Amino acid sequence: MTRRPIRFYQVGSFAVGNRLLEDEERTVQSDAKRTNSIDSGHRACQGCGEALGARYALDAAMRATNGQLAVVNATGCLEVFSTPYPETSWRIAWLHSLFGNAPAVATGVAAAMRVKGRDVRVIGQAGDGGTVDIGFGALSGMFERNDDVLFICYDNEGYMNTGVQRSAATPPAARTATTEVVGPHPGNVFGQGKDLPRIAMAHDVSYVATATVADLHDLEAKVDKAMSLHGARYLHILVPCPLGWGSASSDTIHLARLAAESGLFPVFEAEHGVVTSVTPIRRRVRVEEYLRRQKRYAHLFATEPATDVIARLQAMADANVARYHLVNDETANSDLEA
Amino acid sequence: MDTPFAITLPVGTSRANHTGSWRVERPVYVDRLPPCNNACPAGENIQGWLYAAESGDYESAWRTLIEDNPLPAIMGRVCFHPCETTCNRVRVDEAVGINAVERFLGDTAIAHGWSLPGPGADTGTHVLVVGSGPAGLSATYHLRRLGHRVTLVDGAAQLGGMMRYGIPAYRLPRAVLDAEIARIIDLGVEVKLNHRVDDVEAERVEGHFDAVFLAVGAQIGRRVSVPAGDSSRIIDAVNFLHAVADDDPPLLGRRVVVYGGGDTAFDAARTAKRLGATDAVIVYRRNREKMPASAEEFEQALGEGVTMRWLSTVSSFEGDRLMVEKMALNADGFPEPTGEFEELDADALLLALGQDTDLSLLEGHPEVTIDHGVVQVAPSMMTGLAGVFAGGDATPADRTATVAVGHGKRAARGIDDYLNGRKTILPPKHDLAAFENLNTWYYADAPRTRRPELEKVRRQGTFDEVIQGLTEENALFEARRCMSCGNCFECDNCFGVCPDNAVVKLENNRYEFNYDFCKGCAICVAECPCGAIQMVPEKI
Amino acid sequence: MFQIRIHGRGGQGVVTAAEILSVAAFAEGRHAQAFPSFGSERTGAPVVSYCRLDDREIRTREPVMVPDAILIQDVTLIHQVDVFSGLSATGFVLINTSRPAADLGLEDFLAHFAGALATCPATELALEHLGRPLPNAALLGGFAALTGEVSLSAIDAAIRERFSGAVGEKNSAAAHAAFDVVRGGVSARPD
Amino acid sequence: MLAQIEGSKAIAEAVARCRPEVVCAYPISPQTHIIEAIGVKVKSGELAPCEFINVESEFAAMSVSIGASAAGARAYTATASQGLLFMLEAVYSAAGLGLPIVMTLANRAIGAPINIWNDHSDAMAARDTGWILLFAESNQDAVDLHVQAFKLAETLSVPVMVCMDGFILTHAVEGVDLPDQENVDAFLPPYVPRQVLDPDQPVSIGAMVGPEAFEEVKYLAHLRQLDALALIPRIATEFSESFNRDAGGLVRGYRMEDAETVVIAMGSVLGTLKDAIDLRREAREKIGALGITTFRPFPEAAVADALRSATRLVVLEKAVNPGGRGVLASDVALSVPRSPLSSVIAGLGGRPITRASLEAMLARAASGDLPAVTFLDLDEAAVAAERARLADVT
Repeated sequence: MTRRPIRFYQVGSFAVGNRLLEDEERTVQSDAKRTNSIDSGHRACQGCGEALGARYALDAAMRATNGQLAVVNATGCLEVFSTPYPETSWRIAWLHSLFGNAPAVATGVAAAMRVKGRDVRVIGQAGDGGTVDIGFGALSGMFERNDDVLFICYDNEGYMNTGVQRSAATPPAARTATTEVVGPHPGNVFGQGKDLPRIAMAHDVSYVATATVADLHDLEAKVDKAMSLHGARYLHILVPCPLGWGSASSDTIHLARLAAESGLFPVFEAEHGVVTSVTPIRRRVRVEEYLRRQKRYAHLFATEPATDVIARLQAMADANVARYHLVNDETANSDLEA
Repeated sequence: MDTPFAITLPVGTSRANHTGSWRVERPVYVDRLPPCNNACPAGENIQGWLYAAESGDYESAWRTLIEDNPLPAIMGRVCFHPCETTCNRVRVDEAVGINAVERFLGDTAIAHGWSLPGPGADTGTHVLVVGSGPAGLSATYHLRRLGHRVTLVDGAAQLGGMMRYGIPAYRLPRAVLDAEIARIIDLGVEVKLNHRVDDVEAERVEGHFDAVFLAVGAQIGRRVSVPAGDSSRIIDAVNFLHAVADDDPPLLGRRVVVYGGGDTAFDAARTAKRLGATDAVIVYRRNREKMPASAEEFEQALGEGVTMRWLSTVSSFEGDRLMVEKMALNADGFPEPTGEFEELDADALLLALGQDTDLSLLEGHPEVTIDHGVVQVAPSMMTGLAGVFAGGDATPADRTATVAVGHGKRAARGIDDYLNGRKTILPPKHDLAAFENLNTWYYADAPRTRRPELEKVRRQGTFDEVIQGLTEENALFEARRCMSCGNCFECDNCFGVCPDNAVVKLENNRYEFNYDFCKGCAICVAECPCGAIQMVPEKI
Repeated sequence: MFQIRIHGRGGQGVVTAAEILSVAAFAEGRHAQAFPSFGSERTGAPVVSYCRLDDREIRTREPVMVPDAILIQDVTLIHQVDVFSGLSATGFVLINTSRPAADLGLEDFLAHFAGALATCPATELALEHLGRPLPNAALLGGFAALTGEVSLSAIDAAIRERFSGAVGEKNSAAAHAAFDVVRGGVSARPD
Repeated sequence: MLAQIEGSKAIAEAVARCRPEVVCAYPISPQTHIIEAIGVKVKSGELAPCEFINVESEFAAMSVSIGASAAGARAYTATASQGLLFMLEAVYSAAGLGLPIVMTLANRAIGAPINIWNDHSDAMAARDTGWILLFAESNQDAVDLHVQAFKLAETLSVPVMVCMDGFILTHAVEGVDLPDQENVDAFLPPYVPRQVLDPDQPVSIGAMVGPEAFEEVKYLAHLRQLDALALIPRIATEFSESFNRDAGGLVRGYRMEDAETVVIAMGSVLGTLKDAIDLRREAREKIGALGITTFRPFPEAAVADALRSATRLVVLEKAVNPGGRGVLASDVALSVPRSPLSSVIAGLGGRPITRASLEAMLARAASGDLPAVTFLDLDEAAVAAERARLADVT
């Protein structure tokens, strides 16, 4: 694990900062002089997880690169809400071209910087649609060539920009505008999904990690780690979307936490295709606790709860727990027996 | 740079877009009342001094503490710490060891010779404080800080009241007691010992006192009639402890029975053990759940070999034969006689059935209301007699040293108001920082530091202090277990989690909202570990 | 303008032959244009390439419809493809074969043909000099001998430009050998 | 330096002398020889500092070029046909972002039915992208246009596509005067981007522009294209002065002096056409040709001026607007609305355009016998059979 353990201090390990921590023990976000890569005045919804995730990741990358960073953004919510003419929220060198080409554009930027002899690091970023669907070919190409780009997927599990439609990252049973709550199998189908972190690992790139906006120290450590390496790297950040998930705006971080703590979203990192560490579940919860807070799953908890569907989702979480060894006997504070 | 129209934009320009207009509710920073502070009879700002201690600045911590309570080394030993009972951390793992940190601060202050803040500017008024127990000492301290002259009188030979004469030295070493008392006296207090006040009004007039604070305590052991033979030794536990404190312990024999279930009963039993009793049996008429003694005392006493005889009353004591009757709790939880009797061997019977107050000094003042043996007081602690205030065990409240300290502070403020012709208005309390206000996810898992206990063997025959203090490392750790309920402790979460960067981090490590951009998502509220942010509706 | 069409099979260097021929002519100060017939054919399939030589700028881009010379790199094609299509009656034909022209079953064609036809065992020469059955360079030597449109030395230089080192050397040797064979054995030629 | 060289290799040489910094491509016939040749140059270090990136699609090729150009590098790529269509979204993006990328389009037909041979359908798909589209008549022309293209693109911050006929030019070996490095360096200064992705001077490139400014953005792009119409001839002149030969410009006439019939065409067919015209001139027909070098922006004024005394117009082109006429024919018709105009569609999918066919067509034109729309050298029997089959069905 790249994350530096913090000697016990109240909330030192989990909160953004703390007055008593040394600077290097604090997150970048606790720094009053952080970049604010994406600044105030953006037009994201209240409680937007993506705006948060982007600032978390990019501010950390800005620190890791001493500000020598260029970012390429795919089309999507993040792009639309951040740069409506005549205002941009970005405070960093930022380029947007298209929905499906951010990895390739990032490759081009990296190549140009190399040619120009500039030690400027490059991040490509997209939502899940721009990553796992329309940008997948370009991303796979970038991985395969081992271009010197960190690609970040801000995964909110659907096409939220266009009104909440299904993407290949939409979880089973979730309601979207194209997987409506109608018919014998309401919500999204149970498929294999497109597990991009594992697909990235199959490309044998130097670094693949997952993170959530609920664990800032973990997220920043992963950005740091990623920026310490060269070649193609991939960071997949879960960013809850109050609009698309039908959740309270205040619940964004909480839901990200529950996604991880339920096992539905495994948090881990891998180098050259091998998982090198996992962030263990601290207080395991049943998937219901996560699902119930989101209207996209409301149909599972109607008068007749869909216990079979919930059980399948729990099985997915359990499978993740088993695959990544997410439950450490010493840390697990499971209420699953209850 | 030559940038094309509209397609390329200069950075950070979105700050012109004031998204705060989207908001229907706004977050505001609040200070909620932590349950520890709320529960502290002395009104200590516990969260406040733990906050200072967390940084290792023990002097600041101590100075915050003594704003309310000048006796932290004593309280750190004898307080029954209701703060810990209500501590929100109980629901996470275990309560913060507030009492232990308090003692650490008190001891550290003594070790470093830190003095109390000097007296306030002389007001020219003079207050008589009767009784030098915790209430009297507390009042003296606070009155001096307010600039009032104080004459402190006590009927005993030494200052300290029940702290000296009721609490055994193994719980409260005399050096600690003396040090904290001396610090108060050093503020400039006229002390009269062995001075019993028989008539408060006469004393006031004679001494030209502008006000009086009565902190006479409850020093009279409550008696019951136990049929007993002439040779049977029946002693009030209060007197017994007083005598021990005067280094003149009575002979009790080897088998001692203590009658009662309060802390005094346990103090007496444990003291008897230390004086050489082989058997120390506590006879109590109800059961464990109903017993008022503190859990700590109970556990420690059992650890030292004190035994219990539950649901029993003493019915007679003849020679060395003590007869007890078995009791049974009725439906209301009250003990009722069963008619079954047992005999115990006993060389002495110590009665610890409660204490009464000697209020004879108030006789002749019908305006003073005395009810159930205690004097009734207003919120300012003033009795019915103008200028005469009362507190501590002599007034209706739990009879603990901490309550007394709190009374002393309140009375000092009441006296100050009185002397300045002000009406006493108690400050409004903040909303309680309930557990539900917290986001305890953020607190690192950390079990409470155990206070080391002396080996049980060593306790048997000595009055060495049973509970040892915390090392600095442990004290710091313990302080840092505080969740700072309801009060910002500068964790930067709000600053970090705002998707709109609408939280400004100020130079002093505090924060303010930039309502130009706050959209009112309330993530800061949800993710504030300590519940120090609240959403309030925007005025429409 | 002198137009050449080269017939062969994919993999035999048909396009390269046209290119080398154009380079040779170019070196002699002429305008030259070489281009393949663009197909999706793979190795072994019949393919065609073209070359034009002129003393003035060559502007036309049409395929060579009326060739002045035809080079046939693979004799098996003569009965599969209309290799003689559009050939000037007084043009040139050079066929890669070790057999005499009379044995090729071209009686019908020869009946109306007043030009010059030569055969040349280019594959054998290539095997001999190069060790590989690639007849194109050798045939170009034969072309120089047959038509006189380019000199053998220009062909030689173009071959060496195209193939460096030993490969160029050996191809050049094959071209020289073919040149000698053809000059000695042109089977039919007017005047 | 005069060289007998394959067109693709000549382009590679020319592009190399333009000192590209990032070259990215995905192979597609008939563009492959170009990028192969440049690939060798980059890999050998001859072009250092230069990156050659093999990508997984044309969409990525243009996207990499976008990133590289936006980050301040001189970017080059090449494609053809389906490749252009696959990258088309990015082609628009490059133009919209004002990135001076230069791309070679080795013109090829668009399927279905799939066809790898030459025509101009692919370029027509890019005609409204906001790119400048230049058409090469010969490999010499193609080489010279590439050198001018970089200068044009970087002066205007507009991408430029140099169209050259697939196979016919790309695979033709002919004599080309390759520009010397020294001359190119003098002609084409290093690329100084007007906007650049630079952490030291951060900007947001590629904003979302709504109704309040989108039309202005597009109008400005329109004006930029008009600027190009003025700049292209100036650059062509400058080029002639530097390299002592003519290339580029908007349009080029051939034997237009007294021409009554003028054939308007683009690309390599002009060569064959000129031969045909020479023959018709020998037959005393007053006939000339107008070659369109700059197809986008379409030089309406220059075309109108060149055609002012012509009485019969024939637009010969390798693309069709099905149900209408040729694409170029439409543009020409708009430039000279009062002239009678015949649209001749020829050479689709690699069908050879022979001098003989052109001569026959010109003869018909001269006699006023050419229909409004003609498909040259049709297999009438095949068409008739299929029409008959359709008639049965309908």
